Amino acid sequence: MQAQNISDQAAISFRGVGKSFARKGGDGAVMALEGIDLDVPRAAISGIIGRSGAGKSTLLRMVNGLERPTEGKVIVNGHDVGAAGTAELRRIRRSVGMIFQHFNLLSSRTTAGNIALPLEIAGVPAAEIGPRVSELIELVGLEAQAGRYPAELSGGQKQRVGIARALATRPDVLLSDEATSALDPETTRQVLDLLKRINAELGLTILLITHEMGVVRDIGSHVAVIEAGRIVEAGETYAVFSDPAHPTTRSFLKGVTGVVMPRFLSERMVPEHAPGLAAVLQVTFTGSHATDPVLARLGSALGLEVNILAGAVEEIGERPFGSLIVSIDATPERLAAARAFLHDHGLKTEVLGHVR
Amino acid sequence: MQAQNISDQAAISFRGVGKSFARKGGDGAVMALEGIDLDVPRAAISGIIGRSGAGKSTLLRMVNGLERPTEGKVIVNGHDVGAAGTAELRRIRRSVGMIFQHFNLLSSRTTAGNIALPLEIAGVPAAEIGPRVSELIELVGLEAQAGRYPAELSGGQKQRVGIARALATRPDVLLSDEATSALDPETTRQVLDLLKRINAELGLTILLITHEMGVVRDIGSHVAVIEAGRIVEAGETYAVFSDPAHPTTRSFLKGVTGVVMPRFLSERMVPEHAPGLAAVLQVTFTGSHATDPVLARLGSALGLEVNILAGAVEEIGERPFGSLIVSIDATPERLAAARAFLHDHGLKTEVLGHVR
Amino acid sequence: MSANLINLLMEATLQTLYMVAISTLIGTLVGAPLGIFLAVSRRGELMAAPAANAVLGLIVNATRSTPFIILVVAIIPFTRLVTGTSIGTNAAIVPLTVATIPFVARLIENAVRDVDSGLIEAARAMGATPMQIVRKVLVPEALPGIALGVTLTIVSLIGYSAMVGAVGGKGLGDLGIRYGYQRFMPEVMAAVVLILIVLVQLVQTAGEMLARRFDKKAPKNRGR
Amino acid sequence: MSANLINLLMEATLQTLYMVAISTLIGTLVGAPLGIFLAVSRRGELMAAPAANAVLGLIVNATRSTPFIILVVAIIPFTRLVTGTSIGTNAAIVPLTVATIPFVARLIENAVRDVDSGLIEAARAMGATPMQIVRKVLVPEALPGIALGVTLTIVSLIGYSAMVGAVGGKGLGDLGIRYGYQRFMPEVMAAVVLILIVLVQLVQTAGEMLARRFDKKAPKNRGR
Amino acid sequence: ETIKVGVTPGPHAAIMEKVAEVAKAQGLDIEIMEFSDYVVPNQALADGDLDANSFQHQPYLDNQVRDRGFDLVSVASTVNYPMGVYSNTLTSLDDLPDGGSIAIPNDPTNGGRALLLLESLGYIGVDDDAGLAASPLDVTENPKHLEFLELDAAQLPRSLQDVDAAVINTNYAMEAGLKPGVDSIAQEPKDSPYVNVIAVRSEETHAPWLPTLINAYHSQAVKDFIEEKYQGAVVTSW
Ligand SMILES: Nc1ncnc2c1ncn2[C@@H]1O[C@H](COP(=O)(O)OP(=O)(O)OP(=O)(O)O)[C@@H](O)[C@H]1O
Ligand SMILES: Nc1ncnc2c1ncn2[C@@H]1O[C@H](COP(=O)(O)OP(=O)(O)OP(=O)(O)O)[C@@H](O)[C@H]1O
Ligand SMILES: [Mg+2]
Ligand SMILES: [Mg+2]
Repeated sequence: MQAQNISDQAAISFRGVGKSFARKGGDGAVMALEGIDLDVPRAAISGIIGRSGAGKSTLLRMVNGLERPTEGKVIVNGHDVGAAGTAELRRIRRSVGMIFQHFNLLSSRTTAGNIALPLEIAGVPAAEIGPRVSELIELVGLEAQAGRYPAELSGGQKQRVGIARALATRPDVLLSDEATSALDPETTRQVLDLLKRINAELGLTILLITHEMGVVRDIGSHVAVIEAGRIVEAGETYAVFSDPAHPTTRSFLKGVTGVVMPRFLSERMVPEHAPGLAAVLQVTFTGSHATDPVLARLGSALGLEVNILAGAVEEIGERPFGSLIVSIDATPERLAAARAFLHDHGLKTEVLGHVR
Repeated sequence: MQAQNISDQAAISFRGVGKSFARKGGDGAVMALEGIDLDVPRAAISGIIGRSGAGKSTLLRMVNGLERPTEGKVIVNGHDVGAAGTAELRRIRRSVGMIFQHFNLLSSRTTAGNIALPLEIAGVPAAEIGPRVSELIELVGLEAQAGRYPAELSGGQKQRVGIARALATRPDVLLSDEATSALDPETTRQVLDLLKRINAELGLTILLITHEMGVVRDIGSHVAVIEAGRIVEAGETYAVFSDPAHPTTRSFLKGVTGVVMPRFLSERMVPEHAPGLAAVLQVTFTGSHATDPVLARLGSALGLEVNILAGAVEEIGERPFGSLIVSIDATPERLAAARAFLHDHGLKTEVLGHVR
Repeated sequence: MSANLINLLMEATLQTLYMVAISTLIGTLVGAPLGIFLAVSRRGELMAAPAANAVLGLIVNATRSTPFIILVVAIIPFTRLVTGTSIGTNAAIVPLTVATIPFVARLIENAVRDVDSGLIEAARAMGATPMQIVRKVLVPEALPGIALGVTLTIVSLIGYSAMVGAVGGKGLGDLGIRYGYQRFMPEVMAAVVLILIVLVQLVQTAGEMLARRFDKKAPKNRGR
Repeated sequence: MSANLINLLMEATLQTLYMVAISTLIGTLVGAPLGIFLAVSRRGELMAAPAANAVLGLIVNATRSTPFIILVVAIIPFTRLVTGTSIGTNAAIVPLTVATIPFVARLIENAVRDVDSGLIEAARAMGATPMQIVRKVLVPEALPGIALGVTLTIVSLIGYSAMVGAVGGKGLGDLGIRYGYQRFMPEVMAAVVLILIVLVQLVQTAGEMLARRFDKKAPKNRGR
Repeated sequence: ETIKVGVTPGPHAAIMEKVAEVAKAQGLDIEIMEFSDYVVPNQALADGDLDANSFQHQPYLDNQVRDRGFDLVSVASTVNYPMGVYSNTLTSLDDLPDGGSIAIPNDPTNGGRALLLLESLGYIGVDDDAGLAASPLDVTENPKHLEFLELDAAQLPRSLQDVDAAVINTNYAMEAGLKPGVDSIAQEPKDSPYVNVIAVRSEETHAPWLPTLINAYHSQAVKDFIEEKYQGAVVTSW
């Protein structure tokens, strides 16, 4: 997801893209994006994360030309979106599905009617629309709501209509602006599984904005972090999430990857060692080490009691990543030996403090 | 959060509440809620969770009479909302702040103007409105956007305006319908901390709908789970989350409390023991046990190697709760001894399968 | 009231209905596309064509501001071309229709401009052509507003059609003016006004019912 | 064209401006609250009063469907009460205004009905009184629509004011009819129509600018 | 002194403008109010909003006084606009086909008069009770099954193409470029009863300004103006 030469590999490329919004009254423009260079790999799922107002939606909306860059260019499947003529732009757009942050459903059409819209627009024969719509409705679990108007749907139901609509024409590229924010965890998981499946089976390129780091962790192979209109970090999700470089990324990942320091612990912790105090260590292990019984062996090898205070072993981009907070009741010397033992086995350790 | 006699403890009580929506065409009503009995404790933070379309928003909207129950009654601070005259209803509403799922900001007012609206409505003197609005804008970090209209704000910025607006008149009760769904993790945390602080300092009763189980876990003392219009589980968050009774709750909590079975593990696991296979156990420990070094002691006590494969120790409603997946390479007899040892120390175990 | 007068009233009612029906029909058939075009051809809109928009806007405004009788005279050649004559009920329909078109157009323009930008955006994102957006988004979404606009037009036309007396257009309003008012037959005047009110009330009720039927937006209770 | 005629045209223009300005002003001052009331007093709305709504609706429709000259005569006593006379430009303003009120009312009613239910809901949740909702939510949010409605009204009034000739109201339209039409002076007719078009165009441009100014909803580009 | 005089658009207004010029020289200011309506000027006069009006003929005034109870009287006769029958296709009314169409004025001062003219020419019969207020409804005999089209008086010349014949006030015919006596195929007799009058409230018959107004109207200057402008289409009564 780093900027590189425009290659077949990138479904979408941003080159020096900037966007400023002229204020209506004319009192100063808002600089929403600046100097964006980004390649979104083909047939992969890439996430965009960032603080509220960072410029994520603006970036996404440039891919299908809903917003025009004030600087630079956006290339989708080899076509420069900004330079495309109207007919070409339409062709590009028909290959790009979009799920909107605010749904944008036609109030005058039912669930089924809304899902049929992109098919009608693409000129799909009427006879094929019906079955395809039924299929999509089933996919998002809205069978009972097929004949209802948006005003009669709950927030999550509307969002699912938006998802079905975006997938209706089997696009090459799917843009998703917080597509699961209004969904419960179970429905979210179903939708993510669905996206993952389509991605795997049909090679769909997905670019999604989300505030749920768990979503990126679970299905995103690549991720870009935007901060105040600039990309501050981008790359494979595993690399970014297991070793986040930017403070924003780190802050976002708190409690999602890695572990949160439990309050009962942080309140009792003191910085200096003293007799009777146990050291609190953060132990992180990546890759295959995650499954090794190293920590348990430490007990038998050095005769130390290792107490797991908090921890999480999880998958990032389908690779295991673990982080534990443990306490070891030992003299400084034995502690050093223990850390050396762990390092030898590929685990990173960091002393966070000491508790009684 | 169980139904009880209406007491001073409950800020909001639902008694036998049902709601059906007449369809416009007249073709059958939608039963959105049925037989709801629920007490929302005063000065506490209570969460409502449930699948998309379960009836959460409808339930919340009954508290301030935006939706009228078709059966039963809703009592807020001792007043029957349905039976209240218009003047009394207005009085009730002025003591109840609400954050809407779809923001509902006036397009004709700036950020500052939108936040000022409830103050104007409550008849706050003009001289006091200005400072209060500035204070609220700072609280939600929108200083730079104070003079912008909603159309010029990002999704999360709009949501923050909604939050500030709901808090403007310092209400007794705050209703929040997915108030943080459009916010990044960091802003979410800030908002939650803010709510928690107001709850603690001013005794604000908060009833919030959320799809993020982490939010309930972190700040909700009570929780109710709605499924298809009925409450299927309710009580203290710690009790519900540490031992969820209903499948929906369990499904929601996957990956939030407790631990997800990593794929690398589930793929290799077989149900039956065989020579050379280690047993995979789920070990859960609650309360003070969470911090005991029991597991580590197991190694030294029984000479067994315990390998932590995945795990999470976290706080639910500020009390520690742990769940680990470990493998123990032992004969069935020694495994039984190990489980007995752990049970004696207050930990629950469950054999999930066996791996090589 | 003599049987003769009752006959006259019935005849006039039919003439009014006839004139209003045809004018509304043709006026809407021409005015609706015109209104939609005015809405979507402004600068920055779907089919931006500021020059055409300005010219059409000018024509619309010119037609709307010209006193009816002057309009009648100005288009006599056209009227004759269409109906073969410049006088009588049929001929009266021509200037009535010409006056209706810009009125309907402006009302429909306003209704179409009210459609949420987000929906246009969604359709654009699907690669819809401007015509598709008009047909599948703007018109269906503006339908309640269009229904109310057409209702307003019909009600206006019923009052306006009194002016066709100048070219022998007849109808209720003309009857009321010439017999009830000028020849001082208060009972005719009263009868005419009564029938007009009933007609207008029927149209208004029907129009609002239709608008409500089309409006799927807010089944929610807005009261209390 | 003689200097005399130019004088006449200038005078007539001023008269039209005067009549239209006053009628619009008073018509809007009365019509706006009426329209708002019509919008919020329907069944299920903010200040539900279906009976009052029906009665006012009937009066509005009755006024709108009654031919202008009959209206003029019917309200002569009232006109005299207000202006002390029943003829002349000042007196003409009274029936013009009476005809304007229901027109403005219906347009403003439609604009107010278009306001998003969610906003009313938000205000209700704050414990707003119906009057507060009207003042702080409905009116500001409907302002762009109201501006367009008033524009439509002014343009209609400019054309409509030609009919005040019946009571010696004068003004441009009347001048056009009296000289251009009755005295067969096509150049007067042309001059009048020209001035009318310029006036209407000015009003339309100003009205749309205002509407755009009030509209904070969609600064986004809706094109392409 | 200023008085307000009501007229209808067209020759009545044009003549009164000339009268005003003359009267001004005699110290009387006349403010002319034009009404595109035939009821309001009487109503306004009766109500005291006008001091005099000059737009109607005697029979119409009588009608109005009878119907509406106005306390108005005529104080001077003014001009007569004889009516003529015009046609683009016919040279004589005798050629009117069965079911032929005839356009007549739709205003109350001229509509009945046109029918009475046709009656006097022997083509139709009109109910005697209707008198001047006769409308096509009052036609009792119509052997040729003529169709009557009631149009605005000024519209009549413009409609000649669309009817077999039209009964048109001479002034409108002239202004539209028709030549009365040459183009007309029938005309009202010169001694028709439809001479127009100046009307005032009856208590004002001795108003000091009235003689000035009448004198101004009956002045030679006005007569010259009328003859020059209307070439005999408007007949003066003095
Ligand atoms: N006006 C209405 N007419 C008909 N059905 C409605 C209406 N409003 C809501 N419903 C239905 O009632 C049910 C409950 O809706 P509600 O909005 O309370 O769900 P929710 O739990 O908030 O869901 P979400 O998490 O998706 O927002 C849904 O099935 C919805 O479709
Ligand atoms: N039309 C506009 N006029 C002015 N400023 C705008 C406009 N649209 C967006 N902005 C500003 O541009 C910045 C980026 O907006 P954008 O919607 O891309 O944010 P975002 O990253 O999607 O945020 P969120 O997570 O809150 O949705 C914000 O600061 C926003 O206020
Ligand atoms: Mg966004
Ligand atoms: Mg909801």
